[in-house]
Amino acid sequence: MIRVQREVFDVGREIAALTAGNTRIGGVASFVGLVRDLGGLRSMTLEHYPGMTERQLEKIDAEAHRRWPLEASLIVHRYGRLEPGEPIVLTITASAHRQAAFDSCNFLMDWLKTEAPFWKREEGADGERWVAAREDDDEARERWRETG
Amino acid sequence: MIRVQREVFDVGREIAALTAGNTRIGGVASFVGLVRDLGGLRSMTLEHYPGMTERQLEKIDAEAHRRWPLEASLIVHRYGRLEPGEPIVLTITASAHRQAAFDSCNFLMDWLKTEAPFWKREEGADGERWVAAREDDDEARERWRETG
Amino acid sequence: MKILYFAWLRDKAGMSECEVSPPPGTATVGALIDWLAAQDECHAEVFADRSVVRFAVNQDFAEADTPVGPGDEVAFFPPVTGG
Amino acid sequence: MKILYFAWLRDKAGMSECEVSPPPGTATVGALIDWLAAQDECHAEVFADRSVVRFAVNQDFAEADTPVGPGDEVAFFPPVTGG
Repeated sequence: MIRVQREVFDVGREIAALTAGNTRIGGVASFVGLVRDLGGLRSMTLEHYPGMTERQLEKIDAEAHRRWPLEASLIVHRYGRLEPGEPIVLTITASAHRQAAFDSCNFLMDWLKTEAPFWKREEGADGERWVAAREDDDEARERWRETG
Repeated sequence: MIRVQREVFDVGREIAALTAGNTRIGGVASFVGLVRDLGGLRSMTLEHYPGMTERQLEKIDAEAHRRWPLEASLIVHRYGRLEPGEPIVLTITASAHRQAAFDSCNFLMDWLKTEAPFWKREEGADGERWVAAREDDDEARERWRETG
Repeated sequence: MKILYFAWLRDKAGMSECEVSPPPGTATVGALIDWLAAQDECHAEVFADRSVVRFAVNQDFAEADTPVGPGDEVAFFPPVTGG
Repeated sequence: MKILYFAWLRDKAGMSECEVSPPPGTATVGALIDWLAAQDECHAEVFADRSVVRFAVNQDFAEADTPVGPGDEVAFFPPVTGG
């Protein structure tokens, strides 16, 4: 499942909803990305491409299910204006096996970073600027390339 | 931080408490282990070694902080009688960097499986039995052996 | 053909979307960029450094040789920074 | 010396803890097991297959050659299955 929203999310509630009634699940991995303040950050505004965002998140989510034996998964990505410390993104994967949960959750985050059409603009003491893409995000994504 | 308790935990609340006020945190990885029912499980009872449990969890937690640049971490392990679908264990790691959070959370779980003095007894339709240790848990732990 | 701009490409373009009708020979994203860049100074600047421009055709990531045609939705944006 | 048993070793031993005073030469966990196994049939069965017995001295995992002495807390248990 995927969701794109302005509102904050509650990790505990999302995990509970995702796993309710499914006793085949042995492990639930989750990741929350937060607005980090490296100094003087006032806010971060996330712009996205409505329509394409949902489409890409659905694809990434489906790819995780193709690669790992998942019982359930969730991607929630926020947009709009966020302050330091606020959550930006949540990924949850549930599987019978803990390593499948860990790996697929890691995979979702790496792919999100390079495949989901979001752009961050930071507002600091000296004005606003668009955040540049990171090369190590590309490298992280490349780890999951299927060979052979 | 570590806790050993009978009571259930709330992942969202634990993450919020752990990350509150620290805007250096960019990513929070967490894992919840659940009582899985492979067929006919009525309950699972976790016995532990009070004193040694806390001591070993503290060690594992400290080892994660030694290996990764963590801003915060938490291990909560339950004991007592649990029913299928109930959470057993929670690990949370928070770092400036997402991969450090993922890896250290994975590490905590792998070490817990082989280093924390807990024993599971399953109650099924045909009576009770002690759960045998898994070889692949030993292998998972070996991944983290430091070389050189 | 519907054109969308995001992030700082939108700032440079001075608009978030527009409807364009490129000449019939404009069959790929690359050709579309050539045509757009030639339309006015503002667009010339948007596409000044094409190495930092990414694009999507009908909401899927595309390459310079991805085909485009009337009715398509073509978006231009910098490398994504979500997650 | 305080001895603790956990999980099915406790079931076999028929007790969870006891206070013992092995002879002065009992300087390692291995020697302690030898002595305990010789005490009665019940203990002989607990330590029948030593390959499945793990132990801790003063709440740290130990090996057969780990030293033990008066006042120590020594625990015996099967491989752990937590997490």
